[in-house]
Amino acid sequence: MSFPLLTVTAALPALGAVATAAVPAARRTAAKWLALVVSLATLALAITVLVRFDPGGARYQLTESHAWIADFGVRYELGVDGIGVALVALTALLIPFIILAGWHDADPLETGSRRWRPTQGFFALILAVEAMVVLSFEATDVFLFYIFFEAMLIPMYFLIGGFGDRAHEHGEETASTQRSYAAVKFLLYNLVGGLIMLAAVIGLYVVAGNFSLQEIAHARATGSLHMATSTERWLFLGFFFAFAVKAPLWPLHTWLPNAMQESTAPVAVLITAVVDKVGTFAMLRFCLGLFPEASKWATPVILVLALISILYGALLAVGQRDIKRLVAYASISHFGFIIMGIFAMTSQGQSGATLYMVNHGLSTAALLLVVGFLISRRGSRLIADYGGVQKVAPVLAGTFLIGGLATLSLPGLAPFVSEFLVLVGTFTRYPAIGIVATLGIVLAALYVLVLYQRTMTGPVKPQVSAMPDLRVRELVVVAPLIALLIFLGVYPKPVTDIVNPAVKQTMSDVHKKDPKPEVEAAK
Amino acid sequence: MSTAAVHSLWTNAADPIAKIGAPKIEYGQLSPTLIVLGAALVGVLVEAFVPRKSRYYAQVFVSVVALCAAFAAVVALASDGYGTTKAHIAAMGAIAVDGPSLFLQGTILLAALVGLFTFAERRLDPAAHGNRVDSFAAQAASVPGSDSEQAAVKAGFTTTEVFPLLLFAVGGMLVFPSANDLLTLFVALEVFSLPLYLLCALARRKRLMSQEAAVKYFLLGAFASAFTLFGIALLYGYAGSVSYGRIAQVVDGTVTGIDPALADTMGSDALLLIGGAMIVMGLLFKVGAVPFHMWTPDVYQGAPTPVTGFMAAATKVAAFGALLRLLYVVLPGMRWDWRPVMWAVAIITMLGGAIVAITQTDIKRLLAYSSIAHAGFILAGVIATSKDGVSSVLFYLAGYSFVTIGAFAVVTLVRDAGGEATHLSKWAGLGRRSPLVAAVFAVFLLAFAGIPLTSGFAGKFAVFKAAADGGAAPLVVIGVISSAIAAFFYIRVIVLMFFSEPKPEGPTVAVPSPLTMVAIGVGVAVTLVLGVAPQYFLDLASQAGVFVR
Amino acid sequence: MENLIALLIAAPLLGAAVLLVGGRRLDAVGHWIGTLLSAASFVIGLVLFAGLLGRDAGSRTLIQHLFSWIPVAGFQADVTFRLDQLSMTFVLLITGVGSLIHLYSVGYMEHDERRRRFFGYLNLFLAAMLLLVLADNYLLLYVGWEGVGLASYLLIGFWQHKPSAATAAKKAFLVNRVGDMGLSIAIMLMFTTFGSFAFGPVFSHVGDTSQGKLTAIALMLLLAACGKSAQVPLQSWLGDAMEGPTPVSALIHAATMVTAGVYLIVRSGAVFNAAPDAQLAVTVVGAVTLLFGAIVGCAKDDIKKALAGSTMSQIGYMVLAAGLGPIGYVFAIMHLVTHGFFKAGLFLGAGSVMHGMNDEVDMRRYGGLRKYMPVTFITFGLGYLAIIGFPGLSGFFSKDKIIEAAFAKGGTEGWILGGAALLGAAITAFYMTRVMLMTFFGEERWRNQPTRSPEAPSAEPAAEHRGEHAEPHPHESPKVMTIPMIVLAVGSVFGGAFFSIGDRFLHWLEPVTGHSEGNSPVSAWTVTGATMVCLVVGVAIAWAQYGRKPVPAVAPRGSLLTRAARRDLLQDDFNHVVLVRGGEHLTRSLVYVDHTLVDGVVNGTAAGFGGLSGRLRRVQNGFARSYAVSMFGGAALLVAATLLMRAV
Amino acid sequence: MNPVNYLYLAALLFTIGATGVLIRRNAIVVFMCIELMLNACNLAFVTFSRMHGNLDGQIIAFFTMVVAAAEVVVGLAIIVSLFRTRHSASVDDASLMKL
Repeated sequence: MSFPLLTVTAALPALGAVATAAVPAARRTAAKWLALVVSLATLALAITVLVRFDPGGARYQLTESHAWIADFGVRYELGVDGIGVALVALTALLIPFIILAGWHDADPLETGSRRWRPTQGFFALILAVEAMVVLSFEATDVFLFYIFFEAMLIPMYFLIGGFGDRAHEHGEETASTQRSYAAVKFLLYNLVGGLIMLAAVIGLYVVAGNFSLQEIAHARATGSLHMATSTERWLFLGFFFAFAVKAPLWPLHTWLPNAMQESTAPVAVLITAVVDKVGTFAMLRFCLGLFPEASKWATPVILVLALISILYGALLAVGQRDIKRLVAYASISHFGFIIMGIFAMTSQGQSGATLYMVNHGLSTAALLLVVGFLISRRGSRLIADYGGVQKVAPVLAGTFLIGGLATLSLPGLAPFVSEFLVLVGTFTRYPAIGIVATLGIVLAALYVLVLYQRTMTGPVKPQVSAMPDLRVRELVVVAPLIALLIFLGVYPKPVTDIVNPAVKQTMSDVHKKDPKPEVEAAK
Repeated sequence: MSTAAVHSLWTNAADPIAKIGAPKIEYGQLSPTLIVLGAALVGVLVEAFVPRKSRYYAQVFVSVVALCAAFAAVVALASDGYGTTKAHIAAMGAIAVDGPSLFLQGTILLAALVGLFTFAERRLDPAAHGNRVDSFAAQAASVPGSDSEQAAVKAGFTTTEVFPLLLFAVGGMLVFPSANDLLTLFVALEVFSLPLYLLCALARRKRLMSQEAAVKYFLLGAFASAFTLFGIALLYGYAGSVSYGRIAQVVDGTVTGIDPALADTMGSDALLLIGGAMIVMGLLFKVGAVPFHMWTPDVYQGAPTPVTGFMAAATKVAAFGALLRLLYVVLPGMRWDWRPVMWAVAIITMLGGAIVAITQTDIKRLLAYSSIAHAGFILAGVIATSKDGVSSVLFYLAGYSFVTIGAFAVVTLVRDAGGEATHLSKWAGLGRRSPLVAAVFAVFLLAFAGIPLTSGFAGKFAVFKAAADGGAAPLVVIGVISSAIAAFFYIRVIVLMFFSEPKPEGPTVAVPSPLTMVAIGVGVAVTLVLGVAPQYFLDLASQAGVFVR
Repeated sequence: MENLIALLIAAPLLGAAVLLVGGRRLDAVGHWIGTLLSAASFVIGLVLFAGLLGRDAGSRTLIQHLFSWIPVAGFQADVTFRLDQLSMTFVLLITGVGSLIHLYSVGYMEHDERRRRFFGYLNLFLAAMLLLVLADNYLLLYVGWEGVGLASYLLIGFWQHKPSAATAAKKAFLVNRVGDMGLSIAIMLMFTTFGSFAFGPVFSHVGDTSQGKLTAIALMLLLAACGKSAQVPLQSWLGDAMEGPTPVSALIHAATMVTAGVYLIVRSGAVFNAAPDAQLAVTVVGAVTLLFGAIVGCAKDDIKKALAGSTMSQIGYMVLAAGLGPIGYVFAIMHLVTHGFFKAGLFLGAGSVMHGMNDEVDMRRYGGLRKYMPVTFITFGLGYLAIIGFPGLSGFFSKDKIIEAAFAKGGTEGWILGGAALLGAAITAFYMTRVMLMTFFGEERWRNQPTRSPEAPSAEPAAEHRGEHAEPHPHESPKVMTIPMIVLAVGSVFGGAFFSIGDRFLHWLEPVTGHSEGNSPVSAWTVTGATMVCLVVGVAIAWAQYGRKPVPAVAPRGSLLTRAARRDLLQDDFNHVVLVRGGEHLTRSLVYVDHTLVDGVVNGTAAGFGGLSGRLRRVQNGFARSYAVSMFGGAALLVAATLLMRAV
Repeated sequence: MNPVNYLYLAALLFTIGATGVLIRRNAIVVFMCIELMLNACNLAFVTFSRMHGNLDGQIIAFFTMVVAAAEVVVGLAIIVSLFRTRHSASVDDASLMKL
């Protein structure tokens, strides 16, 4: 039993959360720095995981396995494949930026009681979320995964409901009610999904007798575990529902716009860029891994839903008046792409989807965090309240534009690679769907450029005339993200090399082969 | 029936007494019950002879010692293997000493101990005339608001009788799940019910509501026990005996108990079915299952909060224990008759409790309805009719009882001028004013909601797993749905505490004595331990999962 | 020597990076850095050109493999450059004209405080355009394709504080995106058909697949070309693109980027050759556009818009030629190059005029400028002669060849296409003469203009900076601006002759594009003669309208066609009504649906449970006896149910 | 006489008692009805014991009486205290807590 690297990677932020929460009320800055340092240390650990991971090696690596709840057939089993590694790295990478970007978001306006410590709570909660997300990426035991899949809702819930944008158009009272509405909506939506999944989890136990991903997969492969078709389909639906809510897939998406609109930009990033990825990741690992046949059975419907999400999200993004809502709907559109790639059942599609999860994390983070800086300056989320920002804050506008271009997946930036892979992967199997999905490209351009035009260009609005440009802290947040976006757009090979073997495995899980091209030209 | 036969009856009875041997009682194995009941009697003597000043301390001391000793006895018995290998029926077939009974007795004793701490809390109410007061009426007999009450308060009277009453109730509860014949069952039922009726009436504040609760609880309880008794009569008529084993044999058909004369007048099984149903109804009343639940909200709200907590926890444990034994030992033969019915009851209990709770505005009533919903979940496990079912229910009860006591203990802390501020609107912004208390309560609520990493989740999973294994998949689905509904109102409270602005004239949070702190602390500890590392307790429960017949 | 290819792109890319990241401290020297780097790229281009000439015609293809870009199972996209005669031609055109226009912009943008960024964008454009023409597979080409789109977006909207500019930029990008959709679908089709989208494999396996597939691919490529090259029906953005600074119009929207579509078609010749239906579509698009653009050009009073129309029409010629297949490829490219010279020259001339006229763009406020800005006049005039195809000048050779080729297509198609091309020539002569006359001849209509009329807003805000709204003082532009104009004028005079004499250009490109002499029903001389006739007619009509009579300072209402043409033949109105309005309605209704239906179901469920709860709550009426009733009923039910269970 | 008739009588008494609980307002009367139900049970016990020819039922009857007595003690205590506060023993007046 070697050094439990994966456990430590998750345990560190968890402990950090406790420590941060314990910092005395007066020492706000100390808490911030503590959280930042912890997140950076976690990043270091994640990078070690990345380095220690050998793409050519076994499917799950750095595995740990301990008895936990024998009665439920539950083991504490961790392990990462290429996909898991990539997402763990993404999570660990984004958290420091999120913390840094939210540096002042939780400074108490006036403190009601001396024991009320919002700042400490804010950063502690972020770290707690990180720990749970990382664990859910690492868990190779369905039950273990489920536990963190559900548990992460609670800290997220407090982050959404407890901390909103500073200035709000209708005053703090309505703001807090809207916030708690959004938070409750988020929690109930996901809780319902999770509980339905719980039923499926129990069902899985009744059928399989244990929760170990590998054991079940192996048992199914060897035929020692046989699932009736109907059973498998029901269980699949139970799992998929939860993931589709988390992802979110049309028509289960309506919690996302509220949640992102009401929460501060860093938290919004946490939602879309990190937490929601668990949903798509789980589709890839659990839906396809545990219920290959059912997955194939459901593919047509899911693809159509994904297609709807793509176009629907994009069109609604065009129609939004609130910047954050706009980004939320854009994300819905992007998640449509990811899910489409996963269920296209081609290596291009799935590699693309995995890549997409990473890239979308980066691009959304870049865009949303800049949006956050913008909102914190003007104190409004309404597009109409801006105009001509480009003139007064060119750097802010520039970074905003790059984030936007990444969102519309401009070639040369990371998202393009993944989006095109998804499209190609889908097209090879389902040409019609692939072609309709490309409409998303145009719509994306539409909502991004309209947003940019309305906020950044045109005559300078008096309210923004005094707007300061990006500060050093904010540059430190945005610059690396942009650099990464460009780098991964030009040279995604490092990621694809890690992802490809895992995708190969998944493809073999579902017994699918890529459709052969009409004429074997390349070879 | 011929006169000769009748005469023979007389002559039988007239036989020389010598034949009847002295009953053989295994005192050692009954020690937990005997200790507690004995201590209760001591408590009565204390009331009689110890000077008022020191009564409180004497009573608390006696009760704590008794409960600890009883628990120690339980542990000793369990470690002697009475829970597993040496499990058998003691006291001439009246009491079963086996896994479930020991496990439940242990749970009840611990819950009672924790509950006792909340009984003994004397720091929450502002001291009246310089002497500290607990949450019980200064003098139950005096009319609320009358001069005599004033005088009693001035004199610093306190109703220290609550401690013996608690002990009597505990004694009854200890017998209830281990009763092995219907008579013992009935007596135990009354023994723990009557003290609870009284305790409900003893609130220091809001005495009208307290008395009303007591009346309702008493009348309905007596009504229910009348049904139980009639059911017992019918079963006796069916089997010619009230001993579980004997009835079971008759049900299985290994022995023919029923009088042929009876058989042809009323179909033999009619007695069995009607009687069984009536007894079950009595037990369902105690666990608060729909449609026998209606006393729960009123009584929970009216009773003194410490009593509510104890009642909600211990009564449920005892009643479900008895229900399990009845269904698993006496009536397994007629499983196919009662299972569908229990399905229906479980379903409406889960859904009813969850749905009605949504619109509650009083925290105690809210918790009452949530306890109803939980009764539904536990019933799902009961229905499994498997060893897993038993152990999962045992585990669930253990986890649930401590969460409940803890939650009600927190309720006692939030007070304003009129005593406890139980109206939800008063809890707004509690998280701002005293984050710690709010956080603790949030933990309890999350456990109720069954969020992973809390005991609530482990218990719910165990129960549903057993149910699904027992082929009750639809029940699981409905259970899942209703817990989703239930989540809604738990979340509502959390929102209220953390996300809404505190009201200026909001309640204050009293700083309790170590007693309540222990009660709450134990609650939190159990919640988290059973949530994160439940294996040990699951093993315990599954070892204890076998009834002796 | 291959390794130099990357440098071609690297140089301007570096420039862009430095200028955009560098920040204010580079403001002083930024423009020179930009110019220098683009010039460097040009020099490298020359070196490579020399290298290619050094080889024999068969082996003039250099491949540089840089690194594997997207390696995924069964999907290989590499960063590989291909330098052959075709791309070489473009490299020289792009870097050459590009450098000249950099130089010109130094003077033109002198007074703009964001000049550094302007040059950054220009360099970015060069890099992207070079990537486009050097890419060895369609995906990489796609990167360049969108890259130039981005650059053009940034440059059209360079004066972002002007809503019109911002809108124009957005429009350009969006319309192009529609085209890009076509390109990406084409690539996907190639991938599914050939398992690759690199030039080599695709072209070599064209034979192995069905014609239907190929037609689909070709049509998708055509869609892309239409977007980028402003061909009907995706031409609408080009006119508005004139919101950008004039050098941008010259470089991007005349000389290089807009011709990318032609490049794409010629490059994919192998595919098109195998898909005659697609080729027909191409020729039709070309013919329609060349007339469309010409007509629009006739009606515009804004000098840049007039030139934009002409650009559209000239590219129409190229596309038409490209659609003709091997007969036309070479001439398409040749016309592309010569057009690059004279159209860039014309735009720079126009820019110089505006520079001298306080950025006035309305030709009706020009007149008699020839004596105030002689250099501009001469260079512009030469460009004019070239474009109308005055014998001996470059336009003459390239356009004439295209018209011949059109006839050579043979059959009715040949006659129709040829006729359209001839008609186009006539109209070209007309509107260019019109521009010439209105600008440099006639009386000086810019005198005693009280204030500029509101409906003709200044194209360039620099005017506001200089704050001269009163009477302008026309003056010649500085050297830094005139020199590029002169160079381009030289090119537009001799370019055509240089290429055509001894079919130099033909032989240079043939290895790549292939060539075949069509069998023209009419002899080359007849065609030339006809072209001359059209030319004379066009010029004559223009002279009759604008040379003899004085030009009214305010545009007359004009015929229906004129008015339609002024509005780009109502194309924008169509877009507005159908796409914009429709889209707005769609989104608005969707927002409503999302809120009421999708979200409504959820909130409705919650509310439903709430209501149910409220109703059930009333059962708990506080009366002990009613509780007893429920217990009694419950017991009865319990008993009944149990008995029932046994009964059934 | 066939002892089964006693069972019918017991059932009848039980039902009468139950009905009384449902329809009477006065707490004392309600309580009396409950006692009636208990006695119905006793009758049933005795009858059955007679039929089965064993004494268990008769013994249980004694137990029942004792329990009933205990119930009386507790019950009356509660009802009386309620009466003293409200000056009415009507169970319907005691409906502060509802919904």
